[in-house]
Amino acid sequence: MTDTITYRDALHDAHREALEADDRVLVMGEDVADYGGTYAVTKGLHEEFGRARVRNTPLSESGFVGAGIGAALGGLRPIVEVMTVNFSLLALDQIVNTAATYLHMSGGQFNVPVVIRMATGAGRQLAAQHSHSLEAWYAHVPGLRVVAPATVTDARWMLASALDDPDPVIMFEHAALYASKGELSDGGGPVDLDRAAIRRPGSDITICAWGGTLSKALEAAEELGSDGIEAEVIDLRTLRPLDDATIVQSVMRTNRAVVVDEGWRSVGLSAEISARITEQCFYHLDAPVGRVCSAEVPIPYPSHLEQAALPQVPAVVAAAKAAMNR
Amino acid sequence: MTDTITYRDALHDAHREALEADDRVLVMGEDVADYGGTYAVTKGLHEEFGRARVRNTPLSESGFVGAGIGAALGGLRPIVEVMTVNFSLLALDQIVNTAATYLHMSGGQFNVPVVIRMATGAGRQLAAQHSHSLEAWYAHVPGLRVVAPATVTDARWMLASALDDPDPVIMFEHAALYASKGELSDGGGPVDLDRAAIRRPGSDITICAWGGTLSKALEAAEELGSDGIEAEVIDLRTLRPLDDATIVQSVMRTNRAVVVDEGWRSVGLSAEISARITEQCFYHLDAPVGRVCSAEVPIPYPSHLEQAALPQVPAVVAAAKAAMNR
Amino acid sequence: MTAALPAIETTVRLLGDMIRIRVMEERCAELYQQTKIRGFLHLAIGEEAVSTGVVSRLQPDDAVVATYREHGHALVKGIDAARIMAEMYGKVEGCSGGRGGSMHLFDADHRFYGGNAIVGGHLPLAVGLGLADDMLDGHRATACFFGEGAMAEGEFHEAMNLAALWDTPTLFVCENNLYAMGTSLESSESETNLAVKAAAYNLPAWSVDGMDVVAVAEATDRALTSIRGGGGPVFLEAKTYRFRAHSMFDPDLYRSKDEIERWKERDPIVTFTDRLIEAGHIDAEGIEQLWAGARAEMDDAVAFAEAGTWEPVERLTTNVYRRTPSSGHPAPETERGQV
Amino acid sequence: MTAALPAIETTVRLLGDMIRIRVMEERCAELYQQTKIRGFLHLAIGEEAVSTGVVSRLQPDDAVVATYREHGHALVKGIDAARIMAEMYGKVEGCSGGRGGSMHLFDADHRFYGGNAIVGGHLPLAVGLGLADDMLDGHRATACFFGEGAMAEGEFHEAMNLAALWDTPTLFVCENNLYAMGTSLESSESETNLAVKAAAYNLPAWSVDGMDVVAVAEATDRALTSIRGGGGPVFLEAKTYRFRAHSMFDPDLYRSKDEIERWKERDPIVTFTDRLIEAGHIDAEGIEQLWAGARAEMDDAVAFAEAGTWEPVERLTTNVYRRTPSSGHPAPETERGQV
Ligand SMILES: Cc1ncc(C[n+]2csc(CCOP(=O)(O)OP(=O)(O)O)c2C)c(N)n1
Ligand SMILES: Cc1ncc(C[n+]2csc(CCOP(=O)(O)OP(=O)(O)O)c2C)c(N)n1
Ligand SMILES: [Mg+2]
Ligand SMILES: [Mg+2]
Repeated sequence: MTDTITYRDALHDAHREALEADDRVLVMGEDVADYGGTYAVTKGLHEEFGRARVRNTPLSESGFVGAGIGAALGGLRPIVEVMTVNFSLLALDQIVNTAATYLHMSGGQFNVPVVIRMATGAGRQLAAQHSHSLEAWYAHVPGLRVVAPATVTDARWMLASALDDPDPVIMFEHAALYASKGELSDGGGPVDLDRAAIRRPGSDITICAWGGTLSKALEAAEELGSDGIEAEVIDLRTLRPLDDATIVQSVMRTNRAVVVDEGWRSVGLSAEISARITEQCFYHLDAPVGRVCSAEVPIPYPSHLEQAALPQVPAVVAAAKAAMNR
Repeated sequence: MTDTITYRDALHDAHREALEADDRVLVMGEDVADYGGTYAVTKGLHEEFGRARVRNTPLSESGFVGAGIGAALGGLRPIVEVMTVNFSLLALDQIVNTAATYLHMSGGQFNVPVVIRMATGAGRQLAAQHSHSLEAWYAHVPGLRVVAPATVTDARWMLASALDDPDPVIMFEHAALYASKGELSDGGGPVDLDRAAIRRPGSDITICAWGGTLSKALEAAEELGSDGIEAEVIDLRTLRPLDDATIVQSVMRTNRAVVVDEGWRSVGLSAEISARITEQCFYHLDAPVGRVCSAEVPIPYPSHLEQAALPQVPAVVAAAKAAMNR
Repeated sequence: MTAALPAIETTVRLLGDMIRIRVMEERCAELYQQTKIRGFLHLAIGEEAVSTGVVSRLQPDDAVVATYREHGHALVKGIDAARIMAEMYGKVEGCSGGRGGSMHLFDADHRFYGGNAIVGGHLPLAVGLGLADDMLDGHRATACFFGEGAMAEGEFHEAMNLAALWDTPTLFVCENNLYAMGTSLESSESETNLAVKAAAYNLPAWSVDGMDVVAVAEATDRALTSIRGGGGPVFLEAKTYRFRAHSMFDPDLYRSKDEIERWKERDPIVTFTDRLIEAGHIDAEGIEQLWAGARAEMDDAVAFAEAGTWEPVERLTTNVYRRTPSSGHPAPETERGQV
Repeated sequence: MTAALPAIETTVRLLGDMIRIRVMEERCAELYQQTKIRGFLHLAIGEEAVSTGVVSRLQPDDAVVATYREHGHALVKGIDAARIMAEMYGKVEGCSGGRGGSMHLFDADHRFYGGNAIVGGHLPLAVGLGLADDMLDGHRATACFFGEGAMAEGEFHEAMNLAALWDTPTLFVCENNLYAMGTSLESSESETNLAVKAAAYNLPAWSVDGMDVVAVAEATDRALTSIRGGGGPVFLEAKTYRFRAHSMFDPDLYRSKDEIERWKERDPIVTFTDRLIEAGHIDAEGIEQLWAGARAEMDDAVAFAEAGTWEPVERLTTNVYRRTPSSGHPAPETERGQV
């Protein structure tokens, strides 16, 4: 039996469940309470669990992310919502210099079981300061675990696994996904945060995507399918550490790969995936790994330019065909 | 005629020259005045040019970097010294959301001619919070120009070119280089900020390095040379935009490449260089591009562990030999 | 309590500007419903006395640095309504070439430095502009606007301290509308007396009724006199209220209808209209002319925006750098995500 | 002016702790010259009354969050001198397993949360610890130390506001030694009266003579009483001075020898020794025993550190994650930069 639900509601249910299951869990961030959550994920939860556990913070990203880290050190299990990745730039010191280093610097004494969630991505005409996709930055940092639920099922179940994790987990939610609907598989439960998932099997080419680009990859795969090219689509799910094994096993079968990344191309995740595939499948590759990324430009406001800046299905199809020499 | 000078003094001379040449130039940052500059680069300049133009700032990285950006918008040519890249995390909002976007968001009206310098890198037992190499992050961002002088000649002349540049320039100085000595070529002058430099010609393999890893690459090349392997060593100099042309032309000749990067391996510059080489030289590569990077760990304090975490000459030699099948 | 009225030319101009803003923003709301304007749209309806009162007192070469809620500031600073409207449409003729949209209005000619959408992020900029003015010129001032919510940000703190230490010619204007999205002042600031909070940076700081355009204008004059006299930065809190939701996405769940209605009774345009009529500065016909003029201006602005052109997609990557690198291979077209 | 002396056990203990810190830190300076200790080493010689006065008043389960200048705080909180010294050597037996060094002393048993080297970066942590104590426990407090230079940082501002809004049980202790590296208080803070500055966050804030250990201890008691009584955070400024350079790299160019000498006359150990002798709390022999005891303790600590072991290089990548991923390929050894 399956059920249709929005990504937003799946996250909402995950939050409620977490708050119910463990008194140590609290949700904190800007406008998580009265406003109803910027993306309505936490709507109503403050009424159910009180303002101490669903806690509005002032505009002070470094302060409240750091407070979340401290609260985790102090025995709580905070879920810190940073409205969007764009504002997380203000909290990077806390995330990189504190959360990611504490376990190591303290010789293993202090782990930081915090979950930091943030919306990411472009596509809603929010212009240059509100449209970043900086997953790549976070995925660069040892000590952080970085996940990106792309499906409603992952939105529903990843949070619990992230809270279970003793290390800091950064969770990226593509803003375009909140309103998306999908089927929630009945057998849901803890998600293995270390594993990518093959969302569509195929034998001709491997397409790697995550978060906001997964649906584009799947759409491209359908289109390729009608041209007789069977693409395997991998949803990375965990951006750090990367599940090389799943990717490499796939490419060993398909001998070709394309990465779809909404981040800027240079020094992004697409580069790492390309490099890892090439390192591990060099003698099996029939073409260089293709990269379909955002244009290297601050995202412009007008829709036609914004859409032109973002990776799109035709570009994925074209890159796949190029790799197939077609 | 050549002259021997330290990297620090070369930078110092560049600063004095800039202050002398243009009244709009000012140097601002923590302890650039009375303390003498954290790395003594600006020592004494406040006595010569006054405290308005060699301006101490309080500890407030976002504030004074933002003020530097604003001053650039207002017609000055600020050189902002952020003590080290570690503290630049606190200023990233200003650099990424403001400096890098302003020209684009304003439709080309407002460019930001600011130069932001910072020390980078590990090697002095400063532990996890003081040993980052985050060039990769900056190189990911359109709108920024990112340079890394690795030689005393570049330390001497890059600053003027950076000040001449109408766009924000981020300049990385590896902390281990300040005390290094080198020969200053007499014919110095404006540096082409768009070009990598071949520091050692060779025909068997291309080694890409920059900043703090250049000397390691050169040392490895010497060692390889004594084994009959002629390595070409490229100093990238500009990390964004990357000078693909120089790299690709070299690899087209050598058919093999290794990147030496003090940053963490995952999603770092080494990945981008590897991906670009593979994309552009796929059918010419005899081996996957090797990557010699820092271990994926917050840098530990004890010397033996720190050195083990950093890329070292033997690892470069080994990677080169692996690529040569030797 | 209420400040005495200045001369007729001034009062009518102030009222007229508030009306222009109101008409423009109401038009924007309609255009948003029609999906002509997209992205985030933050209206300052109810807050017009602040932008008008402050910006109208600036000299042409004074600078303005503002937030995403900056339509009024841009208009009063002198940017053509047509170019503002075209920007909201995302057209090439917009004041930011269409790249910025509602949150990022820019204009070099009028020294209008945005339209910044990172809360608090523009305060350091204002300090830097002041530093430049100080070192290069010596008489220009910069007015920097922000909401009360921004005062919790570290960038506010750092900027205030720098400005006060360096005595920059900066007028910090806090538009205290009591809410930061859905977060009330009480839950965002431990010290809700914002002038007291600001005074801790050792600079002159005071509050003014942000629903009274004359009071705002007078406070601005006083502040600018101090600033131009070399007195360093000044902090001004204008107590105001936004009648509409935070943005077009905001369901406005966090405050009561009652509260909104109570504030609407203090509508800065209505109250000032009454006052001017009472004082004989203007009559009903004059008022109607102001509204009609504003409507006509905005009709023209919308027509201009409608007739504007879309940037060709080929120009997508322009204005990333002013100087185009002499080398470096751009990514092949097919991989750049072109549609 | 000067606070009355507490009971003999307390005064002698306070003096003894200050002496232990002094002896340890002077030993550290020697060991640095001998290259046994490396990296950054920040001594707090001259400032012992602050760490001693505050930390000695904490309960064992109260937490401490400190800066890179934290040897004294760690020692008084109860961490073995031997484990501190071993940490400075970088040995496995160190209180941070050798990974942290001088700037990163940690100890879970004593709730000592570092040793943080990003100026201001640890203040939000302290707020979070307080939040957790509040929600889980309800009686523990956290003492958070920082220099006056840190007060210019945005993270100071954000943390103070959060703590005051949420009434966390946090004692903020500003160790005002007048300099942030080479930057004097006057050039770092527009408001140099730091208690005034802090009071703007609407919390109790006062100053104390940081060269008088009894005054510091009493101020701490007063603050802790308020905090434990649910009064929320307190800010305490302790006016002090560092006799040595900022770190071992600092040429100390920015202040006069005279100024240093004048402050040395107020050496917290010398003055307190005199006072205790005068008050009959201790005699010359007792004093000598304290110094001898401290020297012996530190001799042992150094011996322990010397005899400590180096972490095997194979364990380099431990403690990056507590949970080891079940998949994902680590990089091949040869490419990991192993020597
Ligand atoms: C650093 C940052 N955090 C969060 C946001 C999202 N955000 C946009 S406006 C806003 C409220 C700001 O309130 P205030 O400063 O009072 O200004 P107002 O909108 O009331 O004019 C928030 C939280 C942002 N743009 N930037
Ligand atoms: C964010 C940040 N900026 C700069 C530095 C470099 N730095 C280390 S200590 C220090 C001075 C701090 O002064 P203060 O807070 O007064 O403490 P003190 O050293 O005097 O005890 C500076 C600038 C840093 N560690 N972190
Ligand atoms: Mg507001
Ligand atoms: Mg100090």
